[in-house]
Amino acid sequence: MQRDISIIAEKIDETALQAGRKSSAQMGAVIYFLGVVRDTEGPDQIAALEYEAFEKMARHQFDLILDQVEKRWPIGSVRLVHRVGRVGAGEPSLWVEVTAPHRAEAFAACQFLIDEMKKVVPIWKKAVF
Amino acid sequence: MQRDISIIAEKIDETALQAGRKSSAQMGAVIYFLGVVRDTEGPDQIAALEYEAFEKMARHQFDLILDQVEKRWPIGSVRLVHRVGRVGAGEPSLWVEVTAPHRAEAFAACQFLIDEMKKVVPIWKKAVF
Amino acid sequence: MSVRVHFYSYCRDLAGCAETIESISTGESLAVLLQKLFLRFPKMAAMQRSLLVAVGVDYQTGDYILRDGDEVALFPPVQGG
Amino acid sequence: MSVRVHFYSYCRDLAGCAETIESISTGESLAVLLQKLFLRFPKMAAMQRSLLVAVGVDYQTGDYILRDGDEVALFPPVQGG
Repeated sequence: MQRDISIIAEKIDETALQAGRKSSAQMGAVIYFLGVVRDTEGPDQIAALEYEAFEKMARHQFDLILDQVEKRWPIGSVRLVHRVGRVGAGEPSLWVEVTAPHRAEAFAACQFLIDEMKKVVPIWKKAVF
Repeated sequence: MQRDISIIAEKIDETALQAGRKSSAQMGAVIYFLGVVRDTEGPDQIAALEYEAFEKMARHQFDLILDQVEKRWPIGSVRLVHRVGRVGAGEPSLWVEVTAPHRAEAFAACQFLIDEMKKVVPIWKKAVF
Repeated sequence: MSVRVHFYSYCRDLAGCAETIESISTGESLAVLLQKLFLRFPKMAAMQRSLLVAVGVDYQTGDYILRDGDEVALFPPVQGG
Repeated sequence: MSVRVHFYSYCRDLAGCAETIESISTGESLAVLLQKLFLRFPKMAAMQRSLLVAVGVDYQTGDYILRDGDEVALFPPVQGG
């Protein structure tokens, strides 16, 4: 399984990332997930989220999750980009690409990756009003 | 829920389709699914798949599925493009975009849509060697 | 009355044509129409358990009573995606 | 020996600093270190049930025996995505 984890301060460039897809005629399913900053937090209107990461540990924890993904499902590749710093409402803070031979495993792996990230990867956010 | 179903003979232009996304700061999750023609069918190497659709019924059946999606989950929009005619190995035959406030419903709706499509939408394929 | 029947995919190959006209009496069901078609296209009878049948753009079962102007479609399991 | 402790996110706000040094005896556990920190930073004690603790880049529980050079990190529940 190819893997590529990035934690960046710049805007996520979906088009450039997609152009970098290592497409293969063995991979019948490709999934992209974008986590977008919403303009509300409960009852409050927000302008942005300020993301902070303990970057070295975040990379390691992502790697541990991907080790599990690799053991559980036949996945071709996973690429993930998480932004840090200020991310405006309406902008993506998370971009994930999963390629796999079949869709069931692609969906399962993509959801597992995000669910686990939200439990263990040391990234935090604060609302900016 | 916005919906847009296309059945086309031309190549799927991911970049152009994505540029047409009606982004909204209420939609925290965006999923893209690409179904790609694999270069094998069981033990055989194939060059392409030839897709045929009963187009009028296909559109209607997609609409019935989307009626169910709309009832079950709070979804912002669904766009779907299915190619017909010859689709070469390595090329996408199916492109789906789902936007929703949260990821759980986006994943559920996207998977439901594809699963149901594979049961009821009158599209067929033949291997081209 | 007469009913137009469309064949798709593998059904078209089995029938050797994309469509045909079948005569039936008023009040007859889809099941009766299918039996008549299977007599004319015996190869299709062999796959009748997996055959999908629509009238217009909706799936129908054998007890559906055909009406004048109905367009029937016969096809194998779908395989989109 | 002394151990460097890093605070992230809300923990940094509660501590009023991004890191500190705490002295402990050889063979002491992470739990002992945390008790010492909670005495110095009482506001953090209030959230100890939800606090996450790592040594280096791995999560550890209170029974972990600290070694010279270990870097400890304290932070609230993660919220990536």
